[in-house]
Amino acid sequence: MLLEIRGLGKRFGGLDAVKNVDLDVQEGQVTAVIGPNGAGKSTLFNLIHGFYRPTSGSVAFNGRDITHSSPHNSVSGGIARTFQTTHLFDDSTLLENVLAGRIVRSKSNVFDAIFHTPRHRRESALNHDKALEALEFCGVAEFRHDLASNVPQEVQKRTAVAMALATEPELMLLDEPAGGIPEEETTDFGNLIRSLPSRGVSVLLVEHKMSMIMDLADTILVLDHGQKLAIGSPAEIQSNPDVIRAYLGSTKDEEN
Amino acid sequence: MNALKNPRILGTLAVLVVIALTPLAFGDENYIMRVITVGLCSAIAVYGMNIILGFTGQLSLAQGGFFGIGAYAVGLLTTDFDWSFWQAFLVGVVGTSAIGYLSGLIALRTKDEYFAIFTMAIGFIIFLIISRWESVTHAHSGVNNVKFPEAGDIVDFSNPTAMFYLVFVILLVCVYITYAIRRSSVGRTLLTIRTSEDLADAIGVNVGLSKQLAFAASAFFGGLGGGLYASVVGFIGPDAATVDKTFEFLMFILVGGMGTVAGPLVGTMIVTFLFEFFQDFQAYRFIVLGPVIIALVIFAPRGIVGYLGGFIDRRARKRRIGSIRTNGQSRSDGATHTNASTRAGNSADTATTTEEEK
Amino acid sequence: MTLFIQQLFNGIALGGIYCLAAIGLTLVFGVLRIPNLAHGALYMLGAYVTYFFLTTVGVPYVAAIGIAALILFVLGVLLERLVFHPLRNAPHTHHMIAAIGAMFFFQSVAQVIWGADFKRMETPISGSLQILGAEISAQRIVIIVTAVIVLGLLTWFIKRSIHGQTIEAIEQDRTGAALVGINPAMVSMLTLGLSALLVTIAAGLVSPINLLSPTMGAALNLKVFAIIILGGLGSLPGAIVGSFALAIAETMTSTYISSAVGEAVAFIVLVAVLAIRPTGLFAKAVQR
Amino acid sequence: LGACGGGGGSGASGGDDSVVIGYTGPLSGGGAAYGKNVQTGLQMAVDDLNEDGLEVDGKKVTIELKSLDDKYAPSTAASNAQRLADQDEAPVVVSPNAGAIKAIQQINDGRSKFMISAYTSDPAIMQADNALTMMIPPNFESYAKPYTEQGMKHGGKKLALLGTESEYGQQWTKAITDEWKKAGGTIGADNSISYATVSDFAGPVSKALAEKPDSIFVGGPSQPTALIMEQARKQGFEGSFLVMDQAKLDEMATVTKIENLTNSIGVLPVKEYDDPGNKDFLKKYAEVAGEDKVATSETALNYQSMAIIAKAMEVAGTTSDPDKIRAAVPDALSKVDDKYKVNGFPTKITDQGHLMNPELEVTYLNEDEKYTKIPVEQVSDAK
Amino acid sequence: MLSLENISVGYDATDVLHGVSVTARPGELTVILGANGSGKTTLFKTISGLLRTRSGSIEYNGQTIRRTRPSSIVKLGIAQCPEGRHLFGKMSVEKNLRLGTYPHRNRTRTEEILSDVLDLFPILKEKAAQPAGSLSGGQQQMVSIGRALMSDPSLLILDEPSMGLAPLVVEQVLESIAQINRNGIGVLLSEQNARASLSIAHRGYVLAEGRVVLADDADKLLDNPQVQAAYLGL
Ligand SMILES: Nc1ncnc2c1ncn2[C@@H]1O[C@H](COP(=O)(O)OP(=O)(O)OP(=O)(O)O)[C@@H](O)[C@H]1O
Ligand SMILES: Nc1ncnc2c1ncn2[C@@H]1O[C@H](COP(=O)(O)OP(=O)(O)OP(=O)(O)O)[C@@H](O)[C@H]1O
Ligand SMILES: [Mg+2]
Ligand SMILES: [Mg+2]
Repeated sequence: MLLEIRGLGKRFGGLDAVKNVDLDVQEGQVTAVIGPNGAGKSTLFNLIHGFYRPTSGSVAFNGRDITHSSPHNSVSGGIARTFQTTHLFDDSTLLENVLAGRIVRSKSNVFDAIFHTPRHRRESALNHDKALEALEFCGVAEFRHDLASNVPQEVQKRTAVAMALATEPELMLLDEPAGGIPEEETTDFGNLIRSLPSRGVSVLLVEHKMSMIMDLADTILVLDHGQKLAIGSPAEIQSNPDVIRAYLGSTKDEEN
Repeated sequence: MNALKNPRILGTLAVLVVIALTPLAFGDENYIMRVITVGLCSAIAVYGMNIILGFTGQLSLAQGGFFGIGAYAVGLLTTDFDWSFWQAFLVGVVGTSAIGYLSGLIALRTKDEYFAIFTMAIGFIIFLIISRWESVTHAHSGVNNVKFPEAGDIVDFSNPTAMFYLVFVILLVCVYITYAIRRSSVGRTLLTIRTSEDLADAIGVNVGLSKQLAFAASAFFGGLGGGLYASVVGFIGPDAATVDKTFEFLMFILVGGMGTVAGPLVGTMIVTFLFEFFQDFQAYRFIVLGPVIIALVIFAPRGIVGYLGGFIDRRARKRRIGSIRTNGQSRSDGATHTNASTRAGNSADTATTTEEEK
Repeated sequence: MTLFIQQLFNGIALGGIYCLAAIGLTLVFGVLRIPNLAHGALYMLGAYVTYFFLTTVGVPYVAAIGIAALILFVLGVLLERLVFHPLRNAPHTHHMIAAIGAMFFFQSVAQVIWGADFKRMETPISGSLQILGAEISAQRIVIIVTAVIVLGLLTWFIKRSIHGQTIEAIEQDRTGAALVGINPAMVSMLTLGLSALLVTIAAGLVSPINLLSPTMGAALNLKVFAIIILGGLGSLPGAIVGSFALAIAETMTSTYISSAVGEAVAFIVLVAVLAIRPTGLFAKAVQR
Repeated sequence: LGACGGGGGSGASGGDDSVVIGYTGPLSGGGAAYGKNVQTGLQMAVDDLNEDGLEVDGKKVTIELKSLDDKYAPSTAASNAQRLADQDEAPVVVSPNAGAIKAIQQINDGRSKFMISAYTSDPAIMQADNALTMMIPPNFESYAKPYTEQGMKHGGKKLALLGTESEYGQQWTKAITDEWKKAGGTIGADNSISYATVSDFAGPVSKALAEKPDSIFVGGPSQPTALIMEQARKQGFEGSFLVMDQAKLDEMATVTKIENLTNSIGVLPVKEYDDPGNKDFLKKYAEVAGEDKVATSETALNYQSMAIIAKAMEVAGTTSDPDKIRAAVPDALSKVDDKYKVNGFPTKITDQGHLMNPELEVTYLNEDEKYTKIPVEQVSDAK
Repeated sequence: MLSLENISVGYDATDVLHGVSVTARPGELTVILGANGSGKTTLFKTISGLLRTRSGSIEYNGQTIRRTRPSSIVKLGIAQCPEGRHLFGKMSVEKNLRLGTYPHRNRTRTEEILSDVLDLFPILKEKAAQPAGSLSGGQQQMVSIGRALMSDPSLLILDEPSMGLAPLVVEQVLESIAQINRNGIGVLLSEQNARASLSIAHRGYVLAEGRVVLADDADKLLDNPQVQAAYLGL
């Protein structure tokens, strides 16, 4: 078991943003979290990654308890994440952005930099290669010299993934990676995510685009008011009356 | 070494060479040598500010205080305790860094303006201690006859030119360190923090620790500059630690160009001589100087070096974009969508400077 | 005991002054997102202009303060237009330096016009009254009362009237504000004007109990910044609480410990508070 | 670097016919008023001297006063002095604050040489035994004894300390404390406050009065000192005031009613001196500074000392050699024209370089607002 | 009646819109389709006066607003729910909504519209007192739409209002937009979901790389093979 969440909960003032959630994320799978707005999906991510401190419950990664570890520890531990609203370093090029993702894997320190040690040189080279590889994998290598603020939104979304990829994670948390990408373009994007497990990167995903979720996810967790509403395969979820009532509604566009 | 092809590095080197040669021209002009040497001392402290402000984007206003600590450490230890300059200098610098690190522990819990004003408070408290703790610091009576660095009979540092070169060499080291940090992963770490702490956090940067170290480093430079300053001027009073001093530094760094390698030095020299020049207006000089300062930040917001640097970049990017276009990427034209949340403030004008607010 | 009462009232009066100064500053910070380091200089000018109308022109005290407040309002508006508006997209560092430039400028101007030496401002309000055995001068009572009234009006304006809320709106999102029909440029000018007006009232009230000099603003400046940070930037209640807390702390420490500590106490308190609450006393949480 | 060339370019280059006397002092910021008073005295003297015409070994010499602002910051003062000496070849630089003078003493007797005309009553600058320093005002420590005697005579044995927190104020507080104790008096807590930054004196005063003192030591700049005394009287203090020499009773009378200032010991107002040149000086001062402004010793003493410097150059027969000029001061003293004697003119100079006026006096301002003079025997500057 | 006559707009050096002409007839629902980066947001920012045109003219009800301030444009009745929401993060949801009424400040109207908005997004009732910034992404989107409505506009501009909303809510939102439009308010909409938006629209424009490549009645566009290929995945 890659990630084990047990009885996780977070209160904001009077409100249970997340309440008593259990979830197992299998190695090499794409697990999706869906649910109405305000169901607690982003909060759940923030809890796993250590941005928020849980008010109850526990999170274990590779059997190691990480309930209270801080974000940067989670990353070095092998959990990467992207944000709901695309976050990039706007005034740096895409390459610089992804290079930033390498920081966590860099061993060399100030003194290496000052004395320009072999280790430092070796590492810089390595980082550069890895970053480029990540960009290529996400299919945006040709934009590497453009400023993040000047590339199309889809490219930005892909770069965000590349940046997460550069940290060499075992698990990637994607919060609405395809938000703001038109339905018809999501298929390409889906393929990108689909291909992550083959790279040894399991995925935990929040998304509202059903068409995409349904042909991506192996397992789907449905949250509502911070609590588990249902969990199961896409087929089960699609046919689950509670889910339809609370979330899907009468989905007309099955055919695409 | 293709570094020499990089106009940035070339420019920096040019500036350094010019300054290195000043003694040939003004060696016997005690006044000019004094102004320059004192300027170099400030420049060292300003490089410290450049690390915390220019790289991590945290505006630290304690620098004047750290400068003062360095100065007083050397001043008091070489006089009241009769240590050698070098011992005092070492202790002073290490001490300043330590104090910097400790105050950073609290200061860095705060962000943005809170951090700025908070550090300003720290600086002011340091000043109050120095100017009120009569029994130790001699308060306003100041410290007299601070020792020159000892060097057996190899060099005589009471000679302004010798002192100048000592300070200059130490400054060179600072410049190099800045340069090394900037182009290393360390520098990248700091720059990510500057653009977005959340994001830096998300990609595994230990934001707290990095800022902590950057802050300590800036204090270190502050102590370095202060210690040398004490020896250069021979007498120090509390005016070496005022908040005004911090703002002087800030002015230097802005006029020179934040986050650049040559900026602090250029800015310091230009503003220092601007001030000396306007001395002839006595009390009324600020009627002129005030508006001049305002004009500078309005019309040269990225500082002199920053401006030149931007110029270079733009030319470079034009070339690249051209090449991308030609390799038939229909999508790569112009640029797309910037996510509004990071672009708060009226996006009507895209003249936003690279030194970001947040 | 009477000493304590005495100092308590002195503290409250001082708090009133800080308050009038701090509120303007915190508003300006909120709207323009800039720490206006020239605030102390505005305070100084406010005092001198009041002095000018009171002694040189010879209009009555209250009128003098009123006229001065209006003049400083205009000056504030100009300051925004000429200095801060052009910098609206620059980082704070730039504003700080620009503000310092303005401060230097104002100080020299004052010195050129009114000379460098201290000036005394006489007030018609004389006499004093006995409260619990303590001797409280009428001037201080006036300060306290005025401060309370002005604060009341202001708080109502900001919190209740929609026009006041525009200030808060802009503090939080300029584009958003523009899209609901608020004109940020206008509000910015008016806010800086307002801050200058308030600080002038403060100066006009306090001048009679001490002296005018071109540098009188410097001491106030740092303290007021400590106050608004302490309270939480852009927070009215924060500024108010902070002002009185620090003022009383100041008078009390300098009475019962030493005046050196009294001078430092504002900053010591600040450090202590921020160490525990890094965003000041009154700040709201927002999701990342 | 061009800028600095320009900075230096101005001012005479030490030609035969004209000599620059340098002045660095606080001309802006907190100390500006003080700095300006000194500057006025110097300028008045320079004008008069040029009018009389000065002759140095056969050549007519006009004096030019060059002033630079140091905002009371020692390091700035030092570089200003350095600049005046190098760029303008000033043989003498005047500085009116102890810190600055100490900083300048680091540089005036080595690679570059110039004489410091030091306007401070802090003897520490004499202990630096810097051969080229001339100290103008009397050593403040001399005041402690007469102050104590008078204070006790008109007040009582319990003294409250309410001086300014400046360096100088602190030294005074210390001196007075020692002397007062020596005379068997008791001292309350040290309530020194920084006269510049405290925004409301009522607090500190009521704190001091809470100790029920018979006498209070006050003093800093005249105007705030006046306010403090006014406060004290308002709060019902009847005892005597010991007013530090930085504050001038007659200047204080311009911001508060004189009855608030009575029963106090202080330095003698300029107008109370009966030196030959005194009256004309006051007349001229009124023309320069305006009727309502009171002439203070900062102005008067520097007026005198400038005349001494000029005469010394004349006697030494050089405008460029500081050592000679300094050496010539003793005989110069006796040769200075009476019109320049306005405020207890010194008749000798100690070996360390302190100008001495044998019959130094302080004053007691009594209930009917009259000044009575009290002779002072002066202490030595040695530690 | 809003009409843009071949306007060109850009950032820095590069133009983003090249001679775009669009008209939104009063009371009609006009939809702007286009891939990412095609210029929809830029177009809307320009209408609201957040960006200045390099050339071309913009008129609203016969009055030229090309150089008018955003604040004044809102007062003319053009409200926008922008991309990226731009809420007042620290203010309560209710205050956010009430500030929406700044242009008219009419008490009775305010209460009417407010209750309408709260019916539209019931969740906001619970959140009324919470700082807007603490809401979930989708909830914030709702507040933003609500705030735009509060100004009682005659033309409502919505930039990808369904972004980040749950499918159920997307349906509701589109439905309610249609409703708003039926109540006589003109709507200018940019949407990812071409099918759904076209089905409620009167007219549609297709933007590509800053140019209008198609402009027609909504139903015609639905049958248009190009559109079907590009946007309806048929
Ligand atoms: N910092 C906070 N303070 C107070 N309440 C919060 C905070 N963060 C989230 N909440 C509340 O917790 C609930 C869950 O928020 P969350 O962002 O996790 O929803 P979500 O599932 O991501 O919704 P969406 O799909 O719209 O992004 C919401 O009701 C929100 O109002
Ligand atoms: N602030 C900006 N600075 C520079 N270029 C910008 C800026 N904002 C947008 N652009 C450019 O303008 C073009 C159009 O962007 P715009 O956001 O209008 O497209 P859009 O149709 O709204 O895309 P999306 O569907 O992603 O919202 C893009 O190429 C983008 O690179
Ligand atoms: Mg979310
Ligand atoms: Mg858009």
